[in-house]
Amino acid sequence: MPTESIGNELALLLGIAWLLPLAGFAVEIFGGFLWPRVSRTAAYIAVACIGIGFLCSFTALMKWGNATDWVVLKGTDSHHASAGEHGGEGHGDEGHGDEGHAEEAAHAEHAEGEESESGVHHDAVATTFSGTMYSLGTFGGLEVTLDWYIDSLTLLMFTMVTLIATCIHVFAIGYMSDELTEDHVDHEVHTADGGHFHRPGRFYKFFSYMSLFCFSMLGLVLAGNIFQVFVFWELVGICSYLLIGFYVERKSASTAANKAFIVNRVGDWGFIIGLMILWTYCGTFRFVGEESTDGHAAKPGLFEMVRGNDGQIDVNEEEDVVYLRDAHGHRLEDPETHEPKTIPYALLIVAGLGVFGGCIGKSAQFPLQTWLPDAMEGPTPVSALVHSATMVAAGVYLAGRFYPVFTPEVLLTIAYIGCITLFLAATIAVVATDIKRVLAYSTISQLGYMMLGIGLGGWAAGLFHLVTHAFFKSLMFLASGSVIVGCHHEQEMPRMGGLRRKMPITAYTMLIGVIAIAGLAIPGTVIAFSGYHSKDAIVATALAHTNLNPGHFLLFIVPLVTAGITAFYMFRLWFYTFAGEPRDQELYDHVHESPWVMTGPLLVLSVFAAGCAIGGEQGFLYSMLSHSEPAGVATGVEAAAVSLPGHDLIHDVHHEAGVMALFAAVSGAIIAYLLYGAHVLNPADIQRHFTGLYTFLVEKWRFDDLYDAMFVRPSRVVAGWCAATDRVVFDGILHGACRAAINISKWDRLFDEGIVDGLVNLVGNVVFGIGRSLRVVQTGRLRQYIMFIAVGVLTLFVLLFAFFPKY
Amino acid sequence: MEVGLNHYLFVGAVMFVTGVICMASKRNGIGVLMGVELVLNGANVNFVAFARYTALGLDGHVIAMFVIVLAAAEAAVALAIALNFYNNHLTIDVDRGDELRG
Amino acid sequence: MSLSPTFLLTAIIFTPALGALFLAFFNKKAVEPMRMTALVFTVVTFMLTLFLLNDFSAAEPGIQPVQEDGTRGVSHVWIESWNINYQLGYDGISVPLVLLTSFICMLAMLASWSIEKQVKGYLILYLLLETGMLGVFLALDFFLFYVFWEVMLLPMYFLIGIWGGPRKEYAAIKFFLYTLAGSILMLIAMLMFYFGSSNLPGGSSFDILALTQIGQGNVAGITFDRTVQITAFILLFIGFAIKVPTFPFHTWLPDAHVEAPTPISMILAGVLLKMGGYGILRIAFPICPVGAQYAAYALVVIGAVSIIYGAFAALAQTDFKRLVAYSSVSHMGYVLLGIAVWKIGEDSAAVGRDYWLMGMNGAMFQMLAHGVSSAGMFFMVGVIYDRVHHRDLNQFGGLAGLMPVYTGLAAGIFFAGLGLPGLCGFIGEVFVILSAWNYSPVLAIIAASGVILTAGYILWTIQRVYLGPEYKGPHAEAIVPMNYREMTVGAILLVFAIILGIYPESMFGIMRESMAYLVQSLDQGYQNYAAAVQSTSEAISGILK
Amino acid sequence: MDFNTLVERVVHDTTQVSLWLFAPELVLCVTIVLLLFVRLFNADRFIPTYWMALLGALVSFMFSLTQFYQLRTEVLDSSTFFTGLLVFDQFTAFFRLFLSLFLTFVVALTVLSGIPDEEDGPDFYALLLGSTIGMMLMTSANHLLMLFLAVEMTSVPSYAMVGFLKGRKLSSEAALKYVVYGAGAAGVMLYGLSLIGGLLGTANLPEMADRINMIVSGEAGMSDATVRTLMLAALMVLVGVAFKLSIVPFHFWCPDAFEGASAEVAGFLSVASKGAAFALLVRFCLALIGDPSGASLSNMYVSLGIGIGVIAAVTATFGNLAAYAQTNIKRLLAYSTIAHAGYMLMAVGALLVILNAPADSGINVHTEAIRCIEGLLYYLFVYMFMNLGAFAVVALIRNEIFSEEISDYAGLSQQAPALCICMAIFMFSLTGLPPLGGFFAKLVIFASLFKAGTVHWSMWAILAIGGLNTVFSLFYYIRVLKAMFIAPATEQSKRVAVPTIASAYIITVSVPVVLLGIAIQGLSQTAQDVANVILP
Repeated sequence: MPTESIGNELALLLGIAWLLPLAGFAVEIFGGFLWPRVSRTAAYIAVACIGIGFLCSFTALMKWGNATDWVVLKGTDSHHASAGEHGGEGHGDEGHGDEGHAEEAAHAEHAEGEESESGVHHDAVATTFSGTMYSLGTFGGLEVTLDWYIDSLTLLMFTMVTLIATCIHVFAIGYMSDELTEDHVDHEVHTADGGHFHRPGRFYKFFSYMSLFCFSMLGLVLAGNIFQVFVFWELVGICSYLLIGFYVERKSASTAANKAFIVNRVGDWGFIIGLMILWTYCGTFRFVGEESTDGHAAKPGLFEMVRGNDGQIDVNEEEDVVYLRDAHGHRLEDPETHEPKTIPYALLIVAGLGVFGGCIGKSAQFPLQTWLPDAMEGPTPVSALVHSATMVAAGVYLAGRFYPVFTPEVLLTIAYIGCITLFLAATIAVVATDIKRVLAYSTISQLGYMMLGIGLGGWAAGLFHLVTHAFFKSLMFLASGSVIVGCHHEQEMPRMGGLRRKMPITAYTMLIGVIAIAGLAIPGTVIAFSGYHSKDAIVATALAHTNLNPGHFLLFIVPLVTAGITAFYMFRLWFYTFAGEPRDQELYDHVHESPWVMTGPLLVLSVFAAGCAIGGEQGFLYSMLSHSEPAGVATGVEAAAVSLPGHDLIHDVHHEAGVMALFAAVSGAIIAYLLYGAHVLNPADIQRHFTGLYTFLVEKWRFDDLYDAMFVRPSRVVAGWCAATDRVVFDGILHGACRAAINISKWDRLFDEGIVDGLVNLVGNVVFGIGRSLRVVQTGRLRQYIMFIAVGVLTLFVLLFAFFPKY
Repeated sequence: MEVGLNHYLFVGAVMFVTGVICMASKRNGIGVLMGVELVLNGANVNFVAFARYTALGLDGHVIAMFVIVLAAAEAAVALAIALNFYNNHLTIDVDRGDELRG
Repeated sequence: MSLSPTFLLTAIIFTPALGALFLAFFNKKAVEPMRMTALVFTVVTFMLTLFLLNDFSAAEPGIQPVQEDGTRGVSHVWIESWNINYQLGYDGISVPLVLLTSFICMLAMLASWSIEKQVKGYLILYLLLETGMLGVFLALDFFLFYVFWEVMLLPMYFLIGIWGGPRKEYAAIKFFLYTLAGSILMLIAMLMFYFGSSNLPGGSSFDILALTQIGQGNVAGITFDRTVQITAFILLFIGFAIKVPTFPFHTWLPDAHVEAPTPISMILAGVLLKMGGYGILRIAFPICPVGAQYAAYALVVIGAVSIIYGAFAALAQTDFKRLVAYSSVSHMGYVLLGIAVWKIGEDSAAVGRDYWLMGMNGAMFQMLAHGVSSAGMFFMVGVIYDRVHHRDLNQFGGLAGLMPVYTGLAAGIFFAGLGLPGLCGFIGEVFVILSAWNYSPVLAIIAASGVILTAGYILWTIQRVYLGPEYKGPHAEAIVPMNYREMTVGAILLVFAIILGIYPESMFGIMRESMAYLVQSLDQGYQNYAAAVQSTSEAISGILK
Repeated sequence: MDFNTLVERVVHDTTQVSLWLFAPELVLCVTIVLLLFVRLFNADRFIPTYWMALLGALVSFMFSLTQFYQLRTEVLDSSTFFTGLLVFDQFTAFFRLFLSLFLTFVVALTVLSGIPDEEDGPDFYALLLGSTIGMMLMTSANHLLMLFLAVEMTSVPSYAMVGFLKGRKLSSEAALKYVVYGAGAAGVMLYGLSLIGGLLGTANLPEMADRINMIVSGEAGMSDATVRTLMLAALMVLVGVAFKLSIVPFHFWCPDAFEGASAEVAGFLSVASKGAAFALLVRFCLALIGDPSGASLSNMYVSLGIGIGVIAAVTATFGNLAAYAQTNIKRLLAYSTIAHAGYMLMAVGALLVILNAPADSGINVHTEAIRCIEGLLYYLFVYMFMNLGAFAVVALIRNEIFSEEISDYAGLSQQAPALCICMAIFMFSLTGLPPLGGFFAKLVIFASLFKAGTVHWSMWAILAIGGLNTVFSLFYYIRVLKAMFIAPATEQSKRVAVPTIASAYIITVSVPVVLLGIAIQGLSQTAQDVANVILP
């Protein structure tokens, strides 16, 4: 059977891709002491590591495809077939849910041929692979391990992450080149004597952190169990901390880094709670069961336990518990008591919410979104890699990966969280003027879309958007980085303008990103950038969902509207920055196009941003992704509370939704164009009709006023509210919590010093006091001493009489 | 009324108590020592009386003899110490010796 | 090379003492040779513990070495009239701690070069301290254990009292007093066991193994009844909890740590605190399973409170060392939490025993991890204190630029304390937390919230000390990069923090069987007790009918 | 039996039996006589008297050792001698050994510290040796007369020794207080003895228990009042002993006398008279109880034991608390002595309780009683070294810095490290910390208290108080060490150069303190054997 060997081969390749950056990190961090400050060696090593990683990942992807005969590309037919098969199984099990021969029969049906080592069986050919790397600890029947789990999603994520990371690393060679000096001057930091802060450059350190991050991120993707995800979850968090705080001298940077990590820890708290529940009730962290080499029943993984093999949660309505099942859908039993193993339904919800709590933190979802804009304190390549393309998307990735464990209630929560987030962030982005902050809010908003997609049952749609977003958003960040370098670290858009003439490559690659994120396309043709397809898929899911559950119509309306807002603010950004006249001539004069080392990656990324989703839902990317879709997603769920749309329903409304979304996006784009573009597109007119300028400006301004009154001001007000909410409420809560914590801890200290120590000291003082007072007895007077003899004898005698038993 | 054991014991007890009171009340060192003698002799009266009236027998007498000797020895030492005290304090008022305390 | 177990164990314990004796003959002016000699002796001790590790068989759950006649440990008559033996032995619980002790002592000795006052006395006391600590971990006779327990007290008093900071007297006496009070309670419990075991074939005994068998109801005819077990457990627990230390017995710790010189702080945090946890694992729980089960909830509560309380307290500190000290309180809370998550069902058998086992293992690992990370943290504080002679957190800053290597190592160590995956702190904490839900969801959630606070105070500390543009305190001119000696200590600690973090099996492998045996025997012991009670009450009701 | 036979028998008894058994005391007597002769003929210029005293003490020690060894190997049997006035058994021999060993050490210390000066040497050593003879008699007293004589013989020379620092106000005051207090206590004791002897009709200690049983069981027709009187009498005797032991509330003399006396004398008194008095106390108590199985007064004796225990607890607590506020090291050690008397007295209390345990209490009375006495003996033995050591350090340091104030000890560890380290050993041993002898001693006593607690709960309370006291006592012991080790030397502190021989002496004394905490078996077993002999 070649599957085993192919699984190991894949693991090896991905393992190399995963571990190389770690080796790179080690070499770079130590090499920093050996190499001169002006050496680029660290960068080359880092690029080499991640580049080889990309090659490995890509090879693995190809190998996987070959090994599976590219079953994913054989269209949706096979997929539907498999889905149907699952449905059939589901019915079969429903009839004989408790126990009995039907399951045996079902088991027989899935005989040898289907038994892949993964325990998850989509098709005749194994497409998912898993295995164990090593054990962290074994406690009786419990084992915590480091596993790997490879399916098409893993492979795609690997390829995507390594590709983007490679581009960003290359870009960073250029971007960070001002660190290549013995005497770096940080203009944002002022020393006590009023001068700027001087320090040696930290070029190598940047790349070592980046390598460490790549290692952590890839480990997160490769992880075969939820605990391991948590491990790398924390590691990416600390890398993010290090990178945000890269300019350690800047108070704002270190504060932002702290904020990022601590806010994430709040989410991780939920994550841990989720882990505790699952661990306690399921006894395993693994996604899928372990291989059964010796023919014994495999230990099932979490996915099978909760969802069985048919994607359904086996709920006992009376006791409100969920039966845990094995990979064949059999209910698990306690080996001694033969009681069925169950988990209370409520706890399953809590566990799902808990794990999702981690996702909220990492993906900067409402209400923990506040850290991400601040995280822009880091160098721009960091923002591109960590805070847009990969780490923040990890939350979405996890929500997708862990989908089988989420109950419908959790999914609805995810959807609503995503919905709130995407709207909130988009509105804020509208008023932001810092170029990176606009992108940051945009990132939050887009992550909200992904969450929304997953929460609505559009599993593949959400992850589809993840991948496309990674490309175009990293592209845009890099482009903005290029702008920032070109403008000598000026990030305020009002001071820019017209840059496209000075830096055309940056401007137009940026434009590609903007179009992609806006989701523009020409209907009826294949000309559609990636964002169109992915956002379209989400909106379609939302529409189908709303059709099923009219009560939750907001989940459709809001993202649709926000699609327009997205297009608006993104185009606004582009127009603001690149189009029109330079608003700061002095700045403009010094602007220059970035060197090739920076624009090259832009070009590469722009290709992917534009074309990675070619073919839409029939394309390679989507097919690959949907191949990893958990069982049961395709058929949807019919339930009294919330129904989830199946593929068919989504497919039915796809066209309709596409049109709506496109309309929204186009509207947004047009509005942006009218607001900013139109104004800027007429600079020549302004100069030519210098005398008629006033009238023209008035008209223009009236135009602006109109939109201002209709859109901008309300949206500014709303955004202001949101920003204020962000600042006052959420930051307020955070600061309040911090203050409270500090206050409590002060009390705590008072208690410590006052009460506990006080008691001890009190005892000491009392004892000492008694000792001192005892000195008074020792008067030094002989006659009193003698008296004491007599008194003592008498006293003792009296006591003797008082206490002795009578005879 | 015949004089019996209890009468002797009573005398002994009176001597003892007197002696103790004397020790505790006299400020003069010699007076205190006299109190000691009274106490010891109170006990001696007891011994002799017991020797006469109970099975203690000869032992009582012998003890009494020894005590007398001992009392003399003790008195000698005590007087020497009192003298020493007087040399240093120029008084034998025992209340004046109150430097050692606490 | 194979050494006789008695010789090896004795050599491990007394090599440092021998070193102390040896040092007594040095001229007190010969500072450098004395330091080197002391270092050599600590290194030799460490080597000997490696021999021990070599002799140790991880597959054997109980005490080792197993003699040919099946008895465990090595035993030589010490005080025959009291049936007290010089009984030593090791198992998967003590071996890692012995290794930790000799290891930390070696590193702390390297850190002791900063001591310049009365070096001779310092070194002698230091080595005596090591003897005491090693003895505690290897003794299997309660009396011997107690003797070693107290032996380490005396040098510690002087080490804090003479070489300590401004409030050294207060700190030293506080430390001494707390520990002495705890050990008096332990003494009483010890007597309870001794007299309770008088029906043993050999008469009353201090033999921990024999007492354990009695306590777990495995010896026909002798039991420690419920009252005895509960009383003794509480006495023992207070004694050990003071050492751990847990809320509310912890206030000696910040003072002692703050005033102690750096190497002593390292030993205090790295080894001494572990003696409390070890005592609970070796004595309090095994001998008093009923008492332990009775008090389990209180223990878990205390553990959780310690975690949160310590973290809050750390957050409020402005003294660097004090902050680290409070972090120890917080971290050691996990130990107690993990040990005590013993949930029983109606049939008095443990429910989810594997989770308890996990908690136990996690607690043990946390002890080791904390031994490395807290020793490292104190060392890092010491390095900067040696330069600038203050510890005010608000008067640091900018060290990252001035001492890059130091900052790198310190950040690594502090991240280990923060519980970052890949570093040692994570494994212990997270395993303990994961095991806790089975016992009490509410307490588990409370304990888990510690992760936020921990991140808060550690990151805030790093920001205030290492980050920022410039150093804000006095003696700026004294800030020079680490020397090689300091670098060695810091780097070794960090390396071990990483090794423990990514390959915890290295320690779990040693302790697994012993822990499983401990948990199994405790579970069985409690069931024995419950069965006995059951049969008694049935007999009584039978009579009543 | 005519008079001649009687005389013959007495002579025979004396010369053939008693004198050999009396050898240790006899040696001391001879030494005293020699000392006086030396004084008489002014020969002390040629022969330093301390050599003679040392020699006498050593020889006495050798005799004690031989006799003890002979008893252990059953060459000699327990017996009474001097017509039953004294008893000779392992208990006696043990204490003789103890006292003569201690005497040797004290003499050696006086040699080193130079107190007394050469002129007064013969007098001083005569007093010292005489007092020791008295103590030895106390341990072997078998008769009320002997009892009183021994106590007085111990006391009278010690009065003189306390006042031996001539020309010092404090010394004379201390002596006066001591003598008056001692005489008073002796008077009370004698009165009590007279009552006991009279009421029981015997002065022989071994006969007392039977007489008491007779009284109680009504055979002698004695009323309730008689028993009460008897108890009062016993109490009065105990007061006399308590004075020697400085038990609260009869301790008042102790701090004053110790402060006024020289450290050497204080050290001598603190250990030797305590040891002897405890021996006497144990003998007296055992004599009262007799064979516990037949005693019908067991309830009362349990109460007495509890009473003693309570007093012991009060004493220990009082001593420890009062020691806190002291600034003079001798005074501090005096209170420490009181406290330790309290600890040791606890063992006696436990002994009484255990001996009179009801049959159904389920304890092995004999074994546990042995443990009590073992605790006492072990404690005394360790205490001898640690307390003597502490006083010796005080004496030697006084010779250097001419001060006995704790605050003047600041920074001493730098100048006299050996002395200070030994002082640390003594102090920690006094606190009761392993691996020092004081720990095991305290452990045994606590163990016997614990066991006695199974008879009556109040012993557990006493045990708890004892434990608490151990913690409290740490404070003041450590104050001394703090001054020595931690406090920085002051400007005006004098140069200290302790002679090597003195350091060697202190180290010699400290070695047993450590050894007794490690090599426990020998003394522990011996003490158990000794206890086994005197217990019924």
